[in-house]
Amino acid sequence: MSRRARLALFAVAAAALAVTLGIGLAGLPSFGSQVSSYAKLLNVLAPRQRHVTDVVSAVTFDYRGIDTLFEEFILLGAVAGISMLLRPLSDEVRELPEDKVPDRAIPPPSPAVWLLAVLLSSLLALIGLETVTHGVLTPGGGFQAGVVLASAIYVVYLGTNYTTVERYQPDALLEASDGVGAFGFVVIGLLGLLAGDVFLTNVVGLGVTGNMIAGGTIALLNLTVGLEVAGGFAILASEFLDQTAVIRTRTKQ
Amino acid sequence: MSDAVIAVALVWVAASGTAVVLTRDPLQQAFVAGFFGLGLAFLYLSMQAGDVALSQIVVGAIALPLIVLLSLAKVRKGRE
Amino acid sequence: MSVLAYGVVAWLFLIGLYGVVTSRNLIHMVVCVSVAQSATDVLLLEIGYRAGGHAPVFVSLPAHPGPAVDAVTQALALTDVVVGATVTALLLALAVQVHKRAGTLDPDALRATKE
Amino acid sequence: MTGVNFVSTSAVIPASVVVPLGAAALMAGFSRFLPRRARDLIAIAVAVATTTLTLILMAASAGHPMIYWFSGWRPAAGMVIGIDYAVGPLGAGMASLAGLLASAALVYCLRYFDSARGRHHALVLIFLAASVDFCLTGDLFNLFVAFELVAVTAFALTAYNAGHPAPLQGAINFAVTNSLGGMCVLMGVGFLYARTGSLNLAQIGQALAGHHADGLIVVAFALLAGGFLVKAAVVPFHFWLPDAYGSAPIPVCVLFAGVMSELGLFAVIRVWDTVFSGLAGDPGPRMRAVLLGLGILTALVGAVMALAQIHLKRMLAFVTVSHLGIYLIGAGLLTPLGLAGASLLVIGDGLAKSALFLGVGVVQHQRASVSETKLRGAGRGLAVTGVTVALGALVLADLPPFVSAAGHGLLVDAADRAGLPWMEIVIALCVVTSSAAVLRAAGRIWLGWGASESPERDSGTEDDPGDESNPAGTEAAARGPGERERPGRRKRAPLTMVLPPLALLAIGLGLGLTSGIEEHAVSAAAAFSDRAAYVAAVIGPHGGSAAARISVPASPPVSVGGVLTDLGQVLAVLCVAAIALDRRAARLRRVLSAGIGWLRRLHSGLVGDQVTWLAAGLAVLAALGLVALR
Repeated sequence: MSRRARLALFAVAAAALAVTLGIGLAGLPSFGSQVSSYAKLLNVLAPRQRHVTDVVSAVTFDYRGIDTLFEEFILLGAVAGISMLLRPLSDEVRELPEDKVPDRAIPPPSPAVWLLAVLLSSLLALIGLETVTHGVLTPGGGFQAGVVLASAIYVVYLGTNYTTVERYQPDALLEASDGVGAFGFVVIGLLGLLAGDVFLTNVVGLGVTGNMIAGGTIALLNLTVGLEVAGGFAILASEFLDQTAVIRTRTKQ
Repeated sequence: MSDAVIAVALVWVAASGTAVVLTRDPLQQAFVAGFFGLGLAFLYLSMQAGDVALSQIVVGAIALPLIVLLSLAKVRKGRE
Repeated sequence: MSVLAYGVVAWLFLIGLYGVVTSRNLIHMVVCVSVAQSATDVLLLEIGYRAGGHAPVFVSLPAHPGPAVDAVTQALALTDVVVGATVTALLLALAVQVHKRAGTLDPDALRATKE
Repeated sequence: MTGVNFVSTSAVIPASVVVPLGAAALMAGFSRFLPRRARDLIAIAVAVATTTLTLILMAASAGHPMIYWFSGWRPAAGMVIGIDYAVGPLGAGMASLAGLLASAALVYCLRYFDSARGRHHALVLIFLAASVDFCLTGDLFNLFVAFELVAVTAFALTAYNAGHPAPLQGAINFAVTNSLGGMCVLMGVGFLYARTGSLNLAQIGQALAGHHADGLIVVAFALLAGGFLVKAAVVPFHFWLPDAYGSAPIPVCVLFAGVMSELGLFAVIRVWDTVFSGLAGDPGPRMRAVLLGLGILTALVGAVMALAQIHLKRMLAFVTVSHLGIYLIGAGLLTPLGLAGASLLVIGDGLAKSALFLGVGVVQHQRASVSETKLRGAGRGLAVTGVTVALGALVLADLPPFVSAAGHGLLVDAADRAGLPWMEIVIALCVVTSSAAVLRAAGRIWLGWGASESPERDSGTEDDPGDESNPAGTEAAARGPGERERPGRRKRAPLTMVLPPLALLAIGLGLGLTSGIEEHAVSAAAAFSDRAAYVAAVIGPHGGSAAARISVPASPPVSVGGVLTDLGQVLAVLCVAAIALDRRAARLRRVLSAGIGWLRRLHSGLVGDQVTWLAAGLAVLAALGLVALR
C-alpha cells in the first residue's frame, strides 16, 4: 500500500496498541510495591545453598541454568550465521588494501598510537579477567567479561593498520574458543549426569561464601561463557572488518 | 530519593529513545543511540540491577556502535 | 510514579514500531528495532523493582539492609540484552549484504519479493 | 493416579537436547579441521540420533507425562524453583518430526551447501535442538528463549544465498517481524510473572485457575498468542512467510515448511490449555470462535494466493500458509479429537510439503528455474520427481492410505461433534484449491499441458539462479566456491536429491497404514489438553487436584464415509487442476485473477507494511481476547 495509507493504518493500530498496553500495564502492581515470593525465596536460598553472594549469577547459571545454555547457543548461532552471511561469495575476492595501490605504501601508524593500543588492550584484558572471575561475588560474569575481552582485541585493530591485523589474526583460535566455550558449558552440565544426578546439577565443591572460588559449577560456567563470548564477539568484529576493508566484488578484467 | 533518580533516568531514556528514532541519518543516530544506551544503563543501575546495567554498558558502548559504524563504512564505501 | 514508569515502556515500544514502519534506511530501522527491544528489558526490571530495596548482592551489607530487589527478573533481562544484541548484529549483516546486492538501503525500494 | 510420582531422571530427556547442541558447538568451533564429507556425515548422524531419542521419549511418555527437573531443583512446598521438561507424546512426536525433517534436509545438503564451510551444519543442529526444547519445555521463559533460538538460526539459514536480493529481503522481513513477535511474547511473560510470581506453565495455570480474567490477563494472552501466531504465520501476521520460504534454499525450506510454523501453533495451544483454560467464566467456547475464525481466514487466503502463483516456491509457501490455517481450525476446536486430527495432519502434511519442496529443488537444480511458465514441458528427464510432486500434491489433499487422511477424518469428526458440520466444506475448499495449484504446476511442467501464460504474469520470478550448488562431485575451489557452468539439459539428478522426497512420502504412507494411529493420537491429545493432570504431574500430589483418569473420547472406526469424502476431495483436485490448465477456460481464469488483484497487491513484500499489519493484528487480537476471556 502507499506510504500515506500505511501511515494512516499504523496510526490507528498504534493508538489501539497503546490502549491495549495501557490496560495491561494498569493491571500491574504499582511500581516498586512488591517482589514475588519466588524471588524472595531465591534471595534467601541462593547465598546459603550455593555459597554465592551475587544471586543473579546463581539464578542465571544454577537455578535456571538451561535458559543460559540456550542463550549461549543463541550467541553461537548468531556468530555462525553472521560469518556465513558475510563470507566472500563467488563473485567477490579478498584483496588486502596494499594490493589495490601497489606503488604507494600505506603509511605505518605512528608509534604513539601503537603504544596506547598496547596499554589499553592489556588494561581491558585485565578488567575482563577480573569481571569474569568475580562473577559469583559482585555484578559481572561471563557475558560482560567476554565482550570486554573482545574489545581488548578490537583496540589492537585500531592501533595498527589492517594488513598486520590480517596477517596475525588468529581466526582459527577465535573460532575454537567460541566452540570450546559453548561445548564446555555442555560438558559441565554433563558432570551432573555422570555423578548420577540430573543434567546441570551443581556437583562440584561449593567452596566458602565470599571468596572467588565458590559456587561450584557457577564459577566454571562463568569461565566457559566468558571464553565463548570473547571468541564470538571477536569473530563478529573481524567479519564486519573483513567486509569493510578486504572483500571487494571481482572487477571484470 | 531513589524514586527521583529513577524518574530522571526514565525521562532521559524516553527522550533519548525518541531522539534515536527521529534522527533519520544513521551516522548521527549511532551517536544518539550511544547516549540512549548510557541512559538505559543509568536507569538499570538506579533500579539496583548491576548485572544488567553492566551488560547494557558493554553492549551499548562497545559491541553495537562498532558494528553499526563498520556497516556504515561498508555502505558508504559502496556509494563512491 | 507507576504511570511514568510503565508509560515509558509503552512509549519506547510504540516509538520503536513507528521508527520501523516509517524508516527510509535499513540501518536506521535496525536501531529502531533495538529501541523496541529495550522496552521489554525496562518492563522486566520495573516488575522486579522494590522501593527502597538493595541489589541482590549479599556482600558488605549494612546491619539492617531491608528487602532485596528481584533477582529473577534481572536474570531474564540479562538474557534479553544478549538476544537483542545478537538479533541486531544479524540484521546489520543482512542490511550490508542487501545494500551490496540491491544497491539501496531504502526498505520501500526493495521489490525482489513483490507479489 | 494421585501420589504417583511422574518425576523422571532418565538421561534420554536431556540427551535429546544436549546431543545436537554439543555437536553444533564442535562443528562451529572446529569446522576448519574437518573434511567436508566428515562434516556432512557427522551432522546427519547427530540428527538421526536426536530423532531416535525423541521417538524413545514419545513411546516412553505415552502412558503418563515424564517431568524432568534441570539442575536438580524440584518444587518445594508446592512452589516451583527450577525449570522442567514436561515430556508428553504430542510434544515428543512434534520433536521427532523436526528431527526427521532435519535429517532429510541434511541428506539433501550433501549436494547443496558447499561454500559455508560447515557452519550451516551447526545452524541446522541448533535449530533442531531449539525445536526439541520448544516442544518439551514446561517453563514459559524457556519457551521464549527457544522461540528466539529457532528464529535466530532461521534468519541466518534463510539468507544463505547472500549473493541474490530475494533471499536477503525475505530474511529481513522474516527477521524484523519475528523479533517484534518475540518482544510481544516476552512482555506477555513479564505480565504473567508480575501477576502470579512464577514462570512455570503449570504453576501460572494453577494460580490463574478460577479467577476472573482482568485487563492484565487478557492483554497477557493477546501478547503471548500474538507473538506465537506471528511465528505460526496466521493472517494478518503471515506476510513474512511467502517472502522467506519463497526465496530460502531448498533444504532450509524443508525444515521450515515441515515444522517451524507448526511450533507457533503448538505454543499457542500449549499456553491456552495449561495457563488460560482454567479461567473462570468458561472462556472455552468464545475462544474457540476466535481461533476458528483466524484459522478459516488463514486457510482461505493461503489457498487463493497459492492458486495465483506461478513461482513454485512461493506457491508452496502459500500452500503452507493454507494448511497452517487448517491445523489452527483443528486445534482451535479445543477438543482432544480436534487436536488429535490436527497433529496427524501436521505430521502427514509436513512430510508431504517437505517432499514437494525437495521435488522443486530437483527441478531448480536441473533446470535452473522455478517459474511454472518457463518450465512448461521441461520435466521430460525428471520422471521420478514428477511422480513425487504429483503424489505429494494428492497426499496434501488427504489421499486415503496416507496418515493425512486419518488426520482429516478425525478433524472432520471433531468438527461435527462440536456442532460445526459446515467446517468440512470449508476445509475441503481450501485443501482442493491449494493442492490443485500444485497439480496444475506439475501438469504444466511434466505433461506440457496448458497454454504458455502471458508474460505479464511472470513478474517477480526472474530466472531464479537457484543456489550455489556445485557441479556434481567436483569441489571447484579454483573457480571460487559455488561456481556453476550454465546448466543445459543435465544428466539424471543425483540420487541424494531424488530419494529423500520418496522416503518422506513412504514414511507418511507407513504411518497411515499402522493400525491404531488414531487411538494413539487421541490419547496423546487428551493427555496434552488435560490441565489438572498436567498441574498434578508437575507440582506433585499436594499441588493439583486428583488426576482423574483422562476420559479418552472413543475415536471413530475408519468409516467408509470418511474414505469416500477423501477420495471425493482427491477427484475434485484433479478436476480443478484440469480446468486450470484447459485452454478454453482462459477467460474464466482472467476473471478470477482480476478478482483477487487487491489481495495480491496487499502482499507487497515491504517490511513497513508487514509491521503495520502486525501492529493492527495485535490490537484486533487484544479486542477479540477481551470479548472471549471476559
